[in-house]
Amino acid sequence: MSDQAYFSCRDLHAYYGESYIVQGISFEVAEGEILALLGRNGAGKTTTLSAIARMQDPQVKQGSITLAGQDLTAMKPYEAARAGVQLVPEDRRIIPGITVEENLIIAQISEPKGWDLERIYNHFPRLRERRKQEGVTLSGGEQQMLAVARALARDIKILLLDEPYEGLAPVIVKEIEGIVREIKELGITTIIVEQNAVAALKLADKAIIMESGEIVYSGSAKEVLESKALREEYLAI
Amino acid sequence: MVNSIFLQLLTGLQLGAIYVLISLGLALIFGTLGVVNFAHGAMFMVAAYLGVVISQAEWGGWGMAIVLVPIILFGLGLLMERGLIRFFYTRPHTDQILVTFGLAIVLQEGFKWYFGANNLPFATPDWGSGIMRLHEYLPFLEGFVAYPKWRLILTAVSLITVALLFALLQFTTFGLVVRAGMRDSEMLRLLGVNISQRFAIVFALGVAIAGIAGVFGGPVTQVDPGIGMVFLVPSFLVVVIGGMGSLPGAVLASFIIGLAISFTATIPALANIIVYLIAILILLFRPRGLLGQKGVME
Amino acid sequence: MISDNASFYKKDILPVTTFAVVLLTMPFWFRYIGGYSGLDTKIVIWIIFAIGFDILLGYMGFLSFGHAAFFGTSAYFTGLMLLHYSNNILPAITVGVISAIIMAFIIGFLTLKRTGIYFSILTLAFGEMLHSMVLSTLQDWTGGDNGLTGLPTPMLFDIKMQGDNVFYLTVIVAIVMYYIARRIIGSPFGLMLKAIKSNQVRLEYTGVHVARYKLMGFVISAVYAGVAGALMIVYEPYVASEFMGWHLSGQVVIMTVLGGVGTLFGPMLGAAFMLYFENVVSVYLGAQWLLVLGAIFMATVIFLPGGFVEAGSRIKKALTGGGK
Amino acid sequence: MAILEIRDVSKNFGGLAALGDVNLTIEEGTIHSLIGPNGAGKSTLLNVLVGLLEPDVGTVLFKGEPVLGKAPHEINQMGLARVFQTPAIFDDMSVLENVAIAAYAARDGGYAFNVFETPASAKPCIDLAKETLNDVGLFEQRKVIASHLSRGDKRRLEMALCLARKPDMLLLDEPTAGMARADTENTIKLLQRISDKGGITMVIVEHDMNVVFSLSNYISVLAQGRIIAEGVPDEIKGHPKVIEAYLGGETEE
Repeated sequence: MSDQAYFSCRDLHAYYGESYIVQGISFEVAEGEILALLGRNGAGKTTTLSAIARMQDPQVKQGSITLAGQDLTAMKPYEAARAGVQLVPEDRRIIPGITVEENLIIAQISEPKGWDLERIYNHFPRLRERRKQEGVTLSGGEQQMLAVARALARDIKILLLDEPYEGLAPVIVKEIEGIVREIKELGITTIIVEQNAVAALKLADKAIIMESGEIVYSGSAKEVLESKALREEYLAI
Repeated sequence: MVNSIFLQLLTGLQLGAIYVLISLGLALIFGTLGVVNFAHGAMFMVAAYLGVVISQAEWGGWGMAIVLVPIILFGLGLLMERGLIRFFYTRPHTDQILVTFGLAIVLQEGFKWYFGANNLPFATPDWGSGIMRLHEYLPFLEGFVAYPKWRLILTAVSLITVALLFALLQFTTFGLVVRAGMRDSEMLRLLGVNISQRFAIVFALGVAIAGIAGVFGGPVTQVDPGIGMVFLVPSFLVVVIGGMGSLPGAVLASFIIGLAISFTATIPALANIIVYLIAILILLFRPRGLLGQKGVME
Repeated sequence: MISDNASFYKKDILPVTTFAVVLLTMPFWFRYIGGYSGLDTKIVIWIIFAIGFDILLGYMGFLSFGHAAFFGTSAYFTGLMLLHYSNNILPAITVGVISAIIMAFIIGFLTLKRTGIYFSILTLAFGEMLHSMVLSTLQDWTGGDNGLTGLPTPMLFDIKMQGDNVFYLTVIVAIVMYYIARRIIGSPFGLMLKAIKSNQVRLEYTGVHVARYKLMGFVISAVYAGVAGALMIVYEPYVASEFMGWHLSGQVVIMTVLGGVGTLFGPMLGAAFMLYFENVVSVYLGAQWLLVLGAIFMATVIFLPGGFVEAGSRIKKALTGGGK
Repeated sequence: MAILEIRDVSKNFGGLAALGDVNLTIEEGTIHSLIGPNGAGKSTLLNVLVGLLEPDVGTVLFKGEPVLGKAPHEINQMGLARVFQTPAIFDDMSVLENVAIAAYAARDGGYAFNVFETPASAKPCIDLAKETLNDVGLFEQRKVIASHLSRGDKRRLEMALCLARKPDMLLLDEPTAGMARADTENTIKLLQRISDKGGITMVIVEHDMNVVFSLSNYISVLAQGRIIAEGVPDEIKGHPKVIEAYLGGETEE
């Protein structure tokens, strides 16, 4: 592996309590690239994203994470966020008790900021309509939109999308897919974890497949998409 | 008839005002940090002693006490959070209870050692002493109705404190962070907010409010080393009745309890246990408290 | 822990015998370390209280801040029986303990639905409610602030319950109750209590009626408190209103945690330490003994969550580790 | 014969239909899989079955008796056991103790104040626990503290916990999640053995199609809270609706 990689994980081991979940994985993402992180439930994908975002759980007991020359490994979650990591969590985590707009404002409390409110609203007119509404009363698709918008409100160096399509009706999935495509066009480096592997692979440049906390395949997204054997073996589709 | 009902009402409000001042900090700290602070009563005790000392010192005076005590308590709160509490965020709730319980004992015994076990006299300032002739202002009262001035001041201070705290939480960015942090502090961290730093300030703020309670409430209650524990239990009940972590709930519950005590005062057998009875009824029929959010520490 | 051949009761013989020997010989050695007659009885009474408290806190995982309610209820009923019915301690203690059991059913039913801090605060509230009832609402029966005075000298049929007699009575009761506690902890019932602490949800989904086990565990713990409360009145025929107060609840919390929760042995050690500290060491510390104790307690919670027992095993580990 | 019947069950979460009008019949002795994309409502359905969630409308009958409104322990006593997605075990207790708890519960029912148990009276329970551990292949590790087990072994232990209770039906929520392939194979064999040996009916929620197709007698497919297809594995494999549901509305090129 080269030293110049924009983002890299080296020999990452992560634990939840005594459970050994991520068992020594290494990978790189180049600037502007989209990486699809695939694998079955429980393979350790969400744990990997949480570890990159430096969440308190899981604990990283070995390995290193670097982003654009900065070592994230020892950072606290807010420090990682300031260094440019943005996680859009699986359950979206819209903060209850505050409005849509407040959910966006809160993303801009610390530097460096990304898009301003005006740009966000121009991009997501639906959020403008609902800005005085409590965030958690939005529909699933709108909440996902808000979660992505909230991430864009910060200056992103790497975006981590955890199951952006989960629990959404196909029509809404299409809409969110559009947003993710725009993110791709904006050139934002992204790691996407998605159960809907085909949808993720169509967007991605590279793909990694995890199993039991280890990487069992690493290569181009196109290859996985085209190889029936690979898909059957690892993804059961 | 009008007079006695009015006076009971006023007494109820005034009792509620003290409970508000003590339990507000407790509720704030619990709601934001999830910490059950058994030493909160001890903070009230410390503030009352500081109030006595500063108001009677040669260099001090009442004005100085009102300004300094909450500030000192704020500092004490910061020290306590940074030096002790923060190491307990990841430990079980029972450990938090135990360590703050230990701290309460240490503070109580430390003050007993230095100041003695007896009640210290805590005189109100000249401008706050005497009575207020209420019938001169309120025409519906019949004949002569007076009320101790200091108790009215205490009630006013309590209401102002509540108003200021709510304004702080509702209309400032700091307040937004705190409100959001009460619901999902981890998400805030993921958005780059150093929430622990702000939570330390919130903790100190809660303790500072106990400081206000001590300096204004001290002359009304007693000032002895055990006073903190005397108020701790009812203020916990206030927080439980109001709903864990709900500030409006704590305010509401304080006044309900104050009024209940005031209106049962003629039946001493009931007045002493009315707080507990209310708490038991609430918990039986509405476990999350009056204004508690669904799912929060239910 | 369950061993393969399920012979889990033989292990009780050695500890119970040791316990019996240490307690029974106390009058011969206790004075050499500064103890005095009477203090030994008090220590044994508190040991009984602490054993019961550990069943609740250490094994079931519930931190009660209102255990004085059971100690006090039993103490008052024992006192009232001695005063109004007969100076024979048997009916008095029986009624006292039964009153604690009834109280435990009521309080347990109302508080055990909640866990963690809620449970702690609720038990504290119930305890304080009873305390203030004793002081005001029921003062015609309880003597209010003055406590229940003028009790006759307790008798066990023809035997005067004073001095050594009380000591040996409490020791015998303590040995029996320690043995019972070990049996409870080692039994399937005790296994269920530990399972409640470990994973209440899984236990429910294993078809176990968790609420009933919790209530029973709570009541058992209250029986120990009740026995201790009753014996306290036999030891000193005067019921103080503090027996109902949170100070007493706090004391049993402190001794159990100091000694090491979930070990039975630790809390007994904690009880002995605390009373020894209060009555013997305090001579050197003056009125500040409680301040020092509070500091020791805080240090224990912060640095040694396992209490004296953990300290012991750490020292042992260090010694055997160093001896290699 | 039907062992479990779900009739017209619906459940909304804040306006979102998690389950819509679900009807499902599970035949005794079969292995019945519930599949569907994430968020399809499988976990919600499972939670309804074990009494964790009350549906807005509908009834659930287990062996002809209504399940709804019963406490979890009562449902378990009716013979319906659940294996959770993240293994739920007694972490700080030994493996044998874990299973002994279930064995005692099997003998004593929901509650027994058996404080004066003797070694002789406890023996049948301990033997049952050991036998069950032997069945799932954990006998050698019986003295290990449960939290030290590997993830696959934890799952095995949880199954032993459920089996020692001698259930009629086992609900399994992603029994092979997070397992390596070798472990998955072992789990399939284990489940097959349990089913053959005890005639225990199983309902399995699973993402891994290899597991689903090699184990199931019958498959129901959920999407957006509704059952969109049902049938034996061969019928499901080529079902266009199923492919559509899994691939997010697009058939692959």
